[in-house]
Amino acid sequence: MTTIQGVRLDEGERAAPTLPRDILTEELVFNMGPQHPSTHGVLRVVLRTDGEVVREAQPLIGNLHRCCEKILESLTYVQGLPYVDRMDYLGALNMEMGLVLSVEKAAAVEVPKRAQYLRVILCEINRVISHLFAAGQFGLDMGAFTPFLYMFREREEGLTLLNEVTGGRLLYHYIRYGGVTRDVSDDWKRKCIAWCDQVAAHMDEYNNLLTYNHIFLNRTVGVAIIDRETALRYGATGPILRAAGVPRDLRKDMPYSCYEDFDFKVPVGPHDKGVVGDSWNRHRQRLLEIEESLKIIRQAITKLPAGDVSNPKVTRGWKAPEGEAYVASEAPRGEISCYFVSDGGKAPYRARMRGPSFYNISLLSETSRGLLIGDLIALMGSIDITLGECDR
Amino acid sequence: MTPAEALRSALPDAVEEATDAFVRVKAEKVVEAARVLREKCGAEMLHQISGVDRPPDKMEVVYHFARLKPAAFLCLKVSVPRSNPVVPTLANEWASANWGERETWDLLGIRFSGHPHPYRILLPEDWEGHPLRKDYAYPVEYHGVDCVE
Amino acid sequence: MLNAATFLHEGWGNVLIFAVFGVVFVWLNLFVIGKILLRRPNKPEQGQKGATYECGEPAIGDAWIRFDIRFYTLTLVFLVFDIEVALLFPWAAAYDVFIHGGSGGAAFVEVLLFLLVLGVGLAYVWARGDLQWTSTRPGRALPEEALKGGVVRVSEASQPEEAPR
Amino acid sequence: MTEATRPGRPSYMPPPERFDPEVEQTILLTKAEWLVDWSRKSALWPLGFGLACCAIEMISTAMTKFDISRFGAEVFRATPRQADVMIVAGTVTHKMAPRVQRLWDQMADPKWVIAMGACTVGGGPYFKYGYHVVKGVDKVVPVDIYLPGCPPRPEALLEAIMRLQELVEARSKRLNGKDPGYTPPEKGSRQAKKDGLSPVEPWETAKAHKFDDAKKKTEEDEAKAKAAAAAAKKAAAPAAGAEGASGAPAAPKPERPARPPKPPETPEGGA
Repeated sequence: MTTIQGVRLDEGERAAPTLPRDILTEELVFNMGPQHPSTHGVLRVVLRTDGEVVREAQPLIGNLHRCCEKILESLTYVQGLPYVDRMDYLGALNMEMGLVLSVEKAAAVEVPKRAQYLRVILCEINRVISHLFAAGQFGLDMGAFTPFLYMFREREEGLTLLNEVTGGRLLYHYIRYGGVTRDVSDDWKRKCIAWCDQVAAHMDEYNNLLTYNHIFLNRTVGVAIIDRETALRYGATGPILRAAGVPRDLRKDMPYSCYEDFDFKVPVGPHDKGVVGDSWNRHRQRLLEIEESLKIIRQAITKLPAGDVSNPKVTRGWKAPEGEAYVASEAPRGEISCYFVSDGGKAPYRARMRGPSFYNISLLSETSRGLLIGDLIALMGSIDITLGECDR
Repeated sequence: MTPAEALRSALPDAVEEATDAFVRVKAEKVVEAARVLREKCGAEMLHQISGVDRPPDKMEVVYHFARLKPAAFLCLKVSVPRSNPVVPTLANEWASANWGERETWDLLGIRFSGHPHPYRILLPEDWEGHPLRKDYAYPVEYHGVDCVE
Repeated sequence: MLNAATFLHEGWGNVLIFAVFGVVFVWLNLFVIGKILLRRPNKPEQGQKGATYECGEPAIGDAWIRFDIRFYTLTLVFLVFDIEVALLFPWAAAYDVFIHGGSGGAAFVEVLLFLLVLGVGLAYVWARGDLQWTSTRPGRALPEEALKGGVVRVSEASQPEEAPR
Repeated sequence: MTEATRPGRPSYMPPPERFDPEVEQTILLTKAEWLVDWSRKSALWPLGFGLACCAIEMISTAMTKFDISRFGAEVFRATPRQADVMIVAGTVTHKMAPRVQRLWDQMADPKWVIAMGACTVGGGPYFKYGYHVVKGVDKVVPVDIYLPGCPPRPEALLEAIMRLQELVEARSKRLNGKDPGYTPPEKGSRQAKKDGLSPVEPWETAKAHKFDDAKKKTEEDEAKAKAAAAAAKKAAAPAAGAEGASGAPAAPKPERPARPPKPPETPEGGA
């Protein structure tokens, strides 16, 4: 068993040659390391290939471990919130939802309805922006640079929308325990609906450019199939699980923050092309989810109730009473949840955050056996990982 | 069938404490308990493994299983002595436990006996100490790069 | 007989000029301007500059390995057809001479014959499956019938998928 | 607004390349060298090296709205061999630090570093409780431009690139002492050593490349300590024997410490 820097690689072929003729060919072991265009961040994958076919891929994470849970235990409640944003910097608002929902349930803090609607609107805008980036990045991995530029055009407008309300482009610290920090103006609502129409109008443009592009289809249809059983065994959630045919969406199954007031469809399973659970389906899944999110945003804006946006009881030095809770919510990349334990002190006693990419990456070693290296890139691009939430 | 009843009927001696939120089980029976949750209570996915450091004498490992239909989370708790925290591993049946347990060992120092790959996962291999313990002393220097200004 | 007149007449003069210009241009840029005047920084061995670049990691494994046999057969096949094309060029260049000489058709048939012979080689290699340079199914480099025959193909032997772990 | 009085100009210049002594004496065509620097500034190829949130802002800068290609820097090279600028965009952790150091070494000279984001400038939000975070990337690679912000807006990254272009263009003037805005640091100061204008003691260079020989050094120290202990034991034994005979000879002189003591740290000039 050769272990290279703690990496255990099977050594089948170096065993005694069982071949009729003594032709022992070796295999290439190398790093697809932290600095690589297609690893979407600092993921290191140790590959064993025989030239083209991947015999074994071992992902190694931890290059971006930023001590999020230790910091949450050291700082007060309100101070700890910005660190949760930095877990999934592409869907930062959904990360805040993860922590805030658990704390509110444990401390029984009631959130005014308008604040819940605002949270839904901004989280869905964040999801659309994150999926646009993911779809464009996947096209970039498959060699199509132009769709990335087109999708970034909508993404930039979405970022300015969020920037107007929250003050940040990428990391927002907008959601607080018991509500949100700022209200939205009517002008912003009009701009938001205009943006939704613009994205909806361009959806078929993205599909023609990328999703139904002949080369893209050849590269991704039937490639790197993650079936239902593997996804469940490895704890992969979100678009990966839904593309594998499991109708699991926490916004529908365990509704939180008034999601039950909106009617939207959960796109599931085999879409019009490809095999269930292959890379193309995961890509198509994200684009369909964008359309659903746009529907939610429009309904939430039209039905936005009046009222204040934050709970006056929660001040800067707010402390959660003793108790614990475990609430999960649907982030763009999967299910984020926080096992929150409080002992009544000024800081959470334990805030264990679940990063969906942590579990999505763990299925890489099993599903990548026998793939070509190009298909391994399709697999990694389609499961759409961010290392911030994987290493926390 | 709620986890508490299922576990009381299947493993009467293993259950130490059972409320509607969680079930506390003896450390060595955690593998059977997980199997009971899978068969009787419909737990299809191991959603999250969390370690909690309870000084001065106890450490807890909290498993959250996800049930898809009807969607719910089933919580299983195991408490082990802080001096020698060892819990049998679930990694052989629940693949998501593999990395979850490696991270719990890495950050909290709870050993999982029978784990196929008991290495640190987030911190470098030669990192001393387990950061999420309450009595963790921050390092001063690591490989020549000083940690505090 | 080579003397100054024939040397220039046959065009070797141009070749000489271009050769000299090429060498001087390269030497001028690399050494005189780069090294002396513009002081091009020259720090060959600073830290791990010489180490092989492997995505920021110290390189594990080595590249000088006995890789799979199928790549070797593939390069041979490529070499053969590369030379075939190289031989076609002079034929194509001189083809109009044959046409004026009246025997254009014969020249054409000869080339077809030449291509046919190599075509047979291609057909054999194709049927044998060596062009399939990636395994059709994980672990299997060859289609099923090649295995049924019990003959252990070289490329199949190199992927003992069922080798005992 | 002359070159020297322009506000916001860094008080010290980044380290110039160290030149071969034998080249020093040749005549300098500053005009030709300035021309190369001027052309080099408009083609700074960044290394595609995104670590965390700032990488997403770096990608936004490369996209159509903020358009980094106006400055000739849109070609993000994947390998350090073809890159000029290393934009460290994101938190550098202790596990990642040796890799950042190795990538920096493997880049071809002349090379520059932009430390993008509060985490790379000085640990950022992870300064106090981040045990795994390197408090500032200048502990790992020499940094030219510090760009604060968490994450800095794309416009801020563009300004950082503009600021770097001025440094690149002024390289020739600075090296020949004709750059009014640059006052060379006094001899022997830490800044002078960083600029390569005064000699650097051996143990100081060792500080830059510690990662791979740290283990080797600890083994050497242990070996020396064992040898010293053995020598001390041997010296103590005969001394005890001879103790009674000729009064107490002085205790055996302790073994000299393995490494010469480091000189006191001089204050950081200007940074």
